[in-house]
Amino acid sequence: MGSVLCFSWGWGNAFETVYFESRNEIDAQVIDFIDQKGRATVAESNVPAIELIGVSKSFGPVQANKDIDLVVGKGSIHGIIGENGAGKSTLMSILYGFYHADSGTIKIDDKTTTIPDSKSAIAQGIGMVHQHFMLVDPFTVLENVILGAEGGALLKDGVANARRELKRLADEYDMTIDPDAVVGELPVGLQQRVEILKALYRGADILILDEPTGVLTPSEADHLFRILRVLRDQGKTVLLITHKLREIMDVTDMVSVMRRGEMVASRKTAQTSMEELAELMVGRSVLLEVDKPEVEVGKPLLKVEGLNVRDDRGVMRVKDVSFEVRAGEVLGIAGVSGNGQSELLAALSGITRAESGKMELSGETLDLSAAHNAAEMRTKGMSHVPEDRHRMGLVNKFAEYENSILGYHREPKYSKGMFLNKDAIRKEAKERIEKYDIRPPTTEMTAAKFSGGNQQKIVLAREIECNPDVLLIGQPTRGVDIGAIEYIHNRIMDMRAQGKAVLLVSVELEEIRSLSDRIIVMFDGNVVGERGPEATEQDLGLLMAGVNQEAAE
Amino acid sequence: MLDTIILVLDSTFRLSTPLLFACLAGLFSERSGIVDIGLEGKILGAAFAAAAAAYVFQSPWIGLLAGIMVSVMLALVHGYASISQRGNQVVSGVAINFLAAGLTVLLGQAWFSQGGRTPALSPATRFESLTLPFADTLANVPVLGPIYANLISGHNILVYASFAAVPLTWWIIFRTRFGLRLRAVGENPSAADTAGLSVTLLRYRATIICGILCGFSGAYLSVAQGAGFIKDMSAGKGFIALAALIFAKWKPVNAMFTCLLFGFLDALAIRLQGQEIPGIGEVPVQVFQALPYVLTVVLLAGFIGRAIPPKASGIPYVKERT
Amino acid sequence: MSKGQLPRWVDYGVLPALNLLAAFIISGLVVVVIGEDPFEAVKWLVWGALGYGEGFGYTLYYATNFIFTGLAVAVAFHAGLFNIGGEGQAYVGGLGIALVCLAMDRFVPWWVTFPFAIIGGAVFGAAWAFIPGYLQAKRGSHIVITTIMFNFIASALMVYLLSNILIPQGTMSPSSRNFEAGGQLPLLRNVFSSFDFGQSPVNLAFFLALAVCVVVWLLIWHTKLGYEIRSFGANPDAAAYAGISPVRITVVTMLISGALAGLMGINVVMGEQTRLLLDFAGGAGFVGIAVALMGRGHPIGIILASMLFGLLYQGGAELAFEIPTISRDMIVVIQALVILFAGALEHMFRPAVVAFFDRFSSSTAEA
Amino acid sequence: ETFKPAVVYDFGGRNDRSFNEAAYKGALQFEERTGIKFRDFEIQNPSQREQALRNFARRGLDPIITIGFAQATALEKVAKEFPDTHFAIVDAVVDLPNVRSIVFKEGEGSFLVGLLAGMTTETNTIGFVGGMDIPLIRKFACGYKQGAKYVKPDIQVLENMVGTTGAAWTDPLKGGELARSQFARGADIVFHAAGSTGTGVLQAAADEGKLGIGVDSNQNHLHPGSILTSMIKGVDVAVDKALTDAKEGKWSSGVEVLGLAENGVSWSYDEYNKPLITAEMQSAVEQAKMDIISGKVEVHDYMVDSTCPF
Ligand SMILES: Nc1ncnc2c1ncn2[C@@H]1O[C@H](COP(=O)(O)OP(=O)(O)OP(=O)(O)O)[C@@H](O)[C@H]1O
Ligand SMILES: Nc1ncnc2c1ncn2[C@@H]1O[C@H](COP(=O)(O)OP(=O)(O)OP(=O)(O)O)[C@@H](O)[C@H]1O
Ligand SMILES: [Mg+2]
Ligand SMILES: [Mg+2]
Repeated sequence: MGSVLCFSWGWGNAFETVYFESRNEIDAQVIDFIDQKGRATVAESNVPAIELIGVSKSFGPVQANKDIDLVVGKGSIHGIIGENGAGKSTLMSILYGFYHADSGTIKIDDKTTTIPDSKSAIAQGIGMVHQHFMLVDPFTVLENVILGAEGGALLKDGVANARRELKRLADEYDMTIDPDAVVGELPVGLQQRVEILKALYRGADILILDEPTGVLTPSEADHLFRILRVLRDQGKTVLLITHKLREIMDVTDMVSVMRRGEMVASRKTAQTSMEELAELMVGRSVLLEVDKPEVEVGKPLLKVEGLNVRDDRGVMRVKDVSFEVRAGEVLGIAGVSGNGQSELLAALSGITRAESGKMELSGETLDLSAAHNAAEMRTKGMSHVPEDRHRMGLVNKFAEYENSILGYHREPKYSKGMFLNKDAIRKEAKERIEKYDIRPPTTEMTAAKFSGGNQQKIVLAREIECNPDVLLIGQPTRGVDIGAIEYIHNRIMDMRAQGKAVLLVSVELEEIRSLSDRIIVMFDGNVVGERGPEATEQDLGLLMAGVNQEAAE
Repeated sequence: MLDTIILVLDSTFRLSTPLLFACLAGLFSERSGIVDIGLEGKILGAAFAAAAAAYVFQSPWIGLLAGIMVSVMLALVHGYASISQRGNQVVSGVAINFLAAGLTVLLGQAWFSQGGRTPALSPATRFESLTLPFADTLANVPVLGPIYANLISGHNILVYASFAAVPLTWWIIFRTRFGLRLRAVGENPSAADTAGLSVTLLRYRATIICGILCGFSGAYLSVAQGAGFIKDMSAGKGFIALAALIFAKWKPVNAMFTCLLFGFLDALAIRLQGQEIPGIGEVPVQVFQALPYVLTVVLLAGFIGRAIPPKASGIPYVKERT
Repeated sequence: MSKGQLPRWVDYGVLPALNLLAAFIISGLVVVVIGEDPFEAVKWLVWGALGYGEGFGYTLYYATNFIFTGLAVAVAFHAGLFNIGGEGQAYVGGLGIALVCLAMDRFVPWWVTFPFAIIGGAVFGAAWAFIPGYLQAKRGSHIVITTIMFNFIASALMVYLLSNILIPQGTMSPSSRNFEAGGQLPLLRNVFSSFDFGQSPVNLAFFLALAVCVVVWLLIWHTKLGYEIRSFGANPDAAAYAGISPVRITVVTMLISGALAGLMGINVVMGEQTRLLLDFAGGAGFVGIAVALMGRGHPIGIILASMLFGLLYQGGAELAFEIPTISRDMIVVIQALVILFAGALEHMFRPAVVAFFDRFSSSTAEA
Repeated sequence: ETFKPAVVYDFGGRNDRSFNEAAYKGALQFEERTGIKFRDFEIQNPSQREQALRNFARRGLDPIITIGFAQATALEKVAKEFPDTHFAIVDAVVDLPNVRSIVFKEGEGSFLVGLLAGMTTETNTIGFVGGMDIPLIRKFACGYKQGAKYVKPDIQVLENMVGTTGAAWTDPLKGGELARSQFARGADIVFHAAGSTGTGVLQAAADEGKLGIGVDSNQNHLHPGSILTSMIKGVDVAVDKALTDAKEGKWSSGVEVLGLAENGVSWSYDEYNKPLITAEMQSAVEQAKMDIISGKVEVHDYMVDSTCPF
């Protein structure tokens, strides 16, 4: 199999041709019929709810979907998996009329159709819960639900109807929610509920859920799956996108795998395994084992005490959090995203001011409720790989070499008086490009044009090469392909081996468990428990859901 | 004393009216996510068209109609630039302001040869003051009489229209389907889009309403309050209306009170100018002339702090980042 | 070249040229509506601006104003700030320059006054931009609104000062007294007597403007401060992450922007009029917005765009002179259309040009 | 024979219905009478003043009449460059051998209309609305006050200015509001010296059933019955005369001060305001005029000491 080639950066045409040959032979095992063009049909689903044929879509230079074929049986739950950026959301958005395919055919209930806009999708019985919620924050639940389906020029009658209908739906699917609550003030779990209700309110027969569980605790996810099963049993069709193979095995009937914009395989869930799916997803057999040697743990380099952080809206997001990270140690912070991890990192790194709290950094005690800025923290030996490199870690308009000094631009080695020493900066950027294998190896291209993995490497190189004592690192492998993940994990282990203190925030339990020496779990701003790396996923999952077993016992 | 108050308030109404129309115009536009600093230009264009048409057709109503048409046309230019072409909305607004300032005078000169002015309008071709029923009979009733006769009665129809537009706007924005959708596209256009709504169409509709209201504002200046068009006669009202909109936090009833406040400041400045102020003495007139602007800054800075605009305002809606 | 991308020379050359062309075609239509011959109009416009030494001198003179205000707007743009207050800042900056000249002109030669006048203009202009900048940074008052308000306030302030304080006894015109030789910048026609600048007022401020362009270029692209300004403008979150204080950058950038606008007075007050007078900024602050946009925030672009607007101003005056039915307001219209097409509608022709280049490049690839 | 006259207007332009327009009218009168065409130009920004003058001079236009005090500095430069060209300036003094400076005693004319207002008022309160707050306008105001107090020493004169930018001359709405405010404060007659803005003042007077007083040109016809009189400033006459003098070879340079005596300023009396002016008023105003001309009454000139003692 041409698996090696898929790590080659960039314009992977060679990879496609090589891989394509091998694809059919895998597929042949499960797919009953393959036509001349390699299109597959699944026999049992005689009446497919959805059929996509040869759908392609590109965004400027990025081909998000390439000649996609997909068949979704009526009354089934169909999973779609694939790495970040594989094109799953794009494909679903095409199905929902949000984007227009550049080419290809869509069939709904065996009839060729076009979906020019979301309105038409809704009319054809498609509902979608988007990865990034499509809710109007200042609106109430009710207003969000009826938006676009108000049932009359005046709101009054529609609202009364909707209120009734909502209550019915809530009862039927066990999804209670206050219809007059302002959506922006609801927790994410409930916001998602609103999204689902929106789709059901419009009478969707086909429900698309794009990574619905990313923001849910395991028990909330279970509840969601129960609902999905009820829907399926009522004859509705569900398309479920997720990264979590376990969920796929749990709830779906069929699963399709996407990689790099292509649909590489479809399987009956019952006839496949997690191992096979993982392999299909990344194009080679995966062994996400990180080599974690014994390292002698030294004195605490970072100590946080009684940290409280309030957000712009005045909501307390971090509540009385205390911990320490020692030299040669990786402390993992697990938790469903949105439970205060981002605010914690922002406060520690000096980006936002805390309500109260102290931090001891390399022996110096800082009052975090006093004004600090990120530059100051850096001079004290703390560096920070932010969770969201697009929003924070990089200035997309800047060239690579300019990004390579972001936050360190005031360091003497980069300046000549008030001027930047561009020669020195470029020289160092060049060295790092080589060391971190950043591709393409140019200092002059703007950050926007590097792919996700390479962007992350630019940030990592910058934050690691300044030789900090303490490294804060948030979601280090989000949106990053498997080769880069390995590389990044190794770098983190190197830091640990060098006796640095690493604070790792990730929503990927796998990642946390394989890298950390200790794990603390955050829920609703609180640290709800501490575990060793050997803790089971179930154990951590419960903590993440806010169930503190120790307390319960 | 009561008389003085009534007179200042009376003047307040007259001065608030064009602001109120423009402010509501901006409200529709910005609620839908389109920032409009071209209000000024639209008012000016409308004032010119209204005066020209009122003169040519000898009818204020035709004038009003022409004013609305021209204002809507300018609004559509802004809409095309900022909705269809996803251009910078502030820049487009600046361009509209220049365009109106230049074209009105240029065409005015070409058509009427009076240095860009339109010929003066006779009373019959203007909106004249209406005397409400019983105003004269009730005038002698103490306190309420003068208030009714002098303050409430005796304005032209556009003044009443502007105040009537406030509850209407409120009702449209908060009680109709269109209003709900409008607010949605201003806050989160993607949400509206995925709900099956056309962001483009909604925003165009908001822009057109904005144009219509600016048309009223302009027509008021040239065929109701004034009697003909004079170059640059909008004199910054569009900008003040924008400031009022921010101050009103994009809410119609607030907008009315803010415009009344700005009108009142203006009226007060006019009233106090050239008079000894107790304890201070005579203040240079320039102080009064700058007063509304200074107060705007002070109010923006001190009282409302960070006013949070509709989240998507000023940002072109781009679905596919190609 | 990947699909959908354009070469730099198209992006920075062809597209702006197309936008300009569109603006001029519409302007031509306006000329037709007025009942004049647009080609005749263009002829006078170009001849008036470039056809003879004096006209060219005036073009340079106006361009000098626009370079200053254009840079002012551009610097603020780089920090993501929309400074519409260039007009007021230039006006108040002129006051600073005038005060320096009035204080020094009788005692020292111009080249002693000059640096102080530069400081005076910069400081006063900066001061006028400081409050809006500070309020934006600290209180979130929208800078577009506050700078507009400050234009009006500047106007009131200056009328008061000019007609009550600075006006010499017994004169009519609200302006300061004329500066003596020590407050007058040399005119280029006297400096370069070999070149015929006619009687045009283009003066040493032109070179100051060019020098300031270099300074701004260095500042924005080669200093740490410039780096911070650009970071903040391009991505405020990343700037905060990098420890760049938004308050500091907003205020500092507005100070620089105001100072640049303030320097415009050097050209008018110290160079041409040799006195402070009412409304001397004459809308240059607003033209600066167009100039900055067209010049894409880069000093070279700003110089070119300033020349274009200088040409419009001078050629337009000449045009109004030759064809009286085309009044001065025509220039305002052209200006508006240039701003509209080059600014707000800048991407209008892009899809067509991209399609053209794609077809072009694919056909060459096949060949 | 090439007699090619030119006129350069100031801001406000040819059709400001007031000052510049009066100059335009004067030139038109000359054109109609003699058939000689004239060129003219409207200033757009300060730098063009010099440029326009020079442009005309270079093309051999002569004489060149410049309107407005703001042109003085430019004229001073250009007149030196073209010593053989004849220039005239209205409202300012430029002391050069080839320049005729035409200035008016606005104070005297304003005195007369002030006097009329003083005699007419029933509320013992009258008003003044100026355009921009500049010395020239204060000169109008001062004469007006003096005239009013001359007949009614205890009269109250309200005084307002419209604005701080050039827009102050073109903001009839604000002018109207100011007038209304003065009416509200008890004034029943308002005199404006505010260019186009003044149309709003007169409109407000007409709308409110009060009286307005026009300025510069005879504005009585704008609202018959509502305009008490107009303070006429003979810019048209002066321009016509300058052109005629040049044409007939009678050009004289130097300062030409036009007051009541020279008929440079006056008050208007025509069919439109006949009903408003009583015989008593007419005789009083004519008497005052004679007294001023004879020097018996001295009208204070604001420009002399920048103060108004009234
Ligand atoms: N906006 C853009 N303009 C130009 N080139 C781009 C742009 N976005 C991506 N590219 C290039 O297209 C290629 C594919 O980008 P994409 O983000 O899909 O990479 P990827 O497959 O996720 O790579 P990685 O393995 O690093 O994650 C990259 O080489 C990148 O340099
Ligand atoms: N609106 C857009 N404009 C430009 N490029 C886009 C847009 N949306 C997606 N892309 C690009 O298309 C590719 C596929 O993105 P898509 O969001 O479909 O991936 P995904 O499989 O859903 O990933 P994830 O697991 O992270 O949700 C990526 O390279 C992405 O950068
Ligand atoms: Mg996705
Ligand atoms: Mg990627």
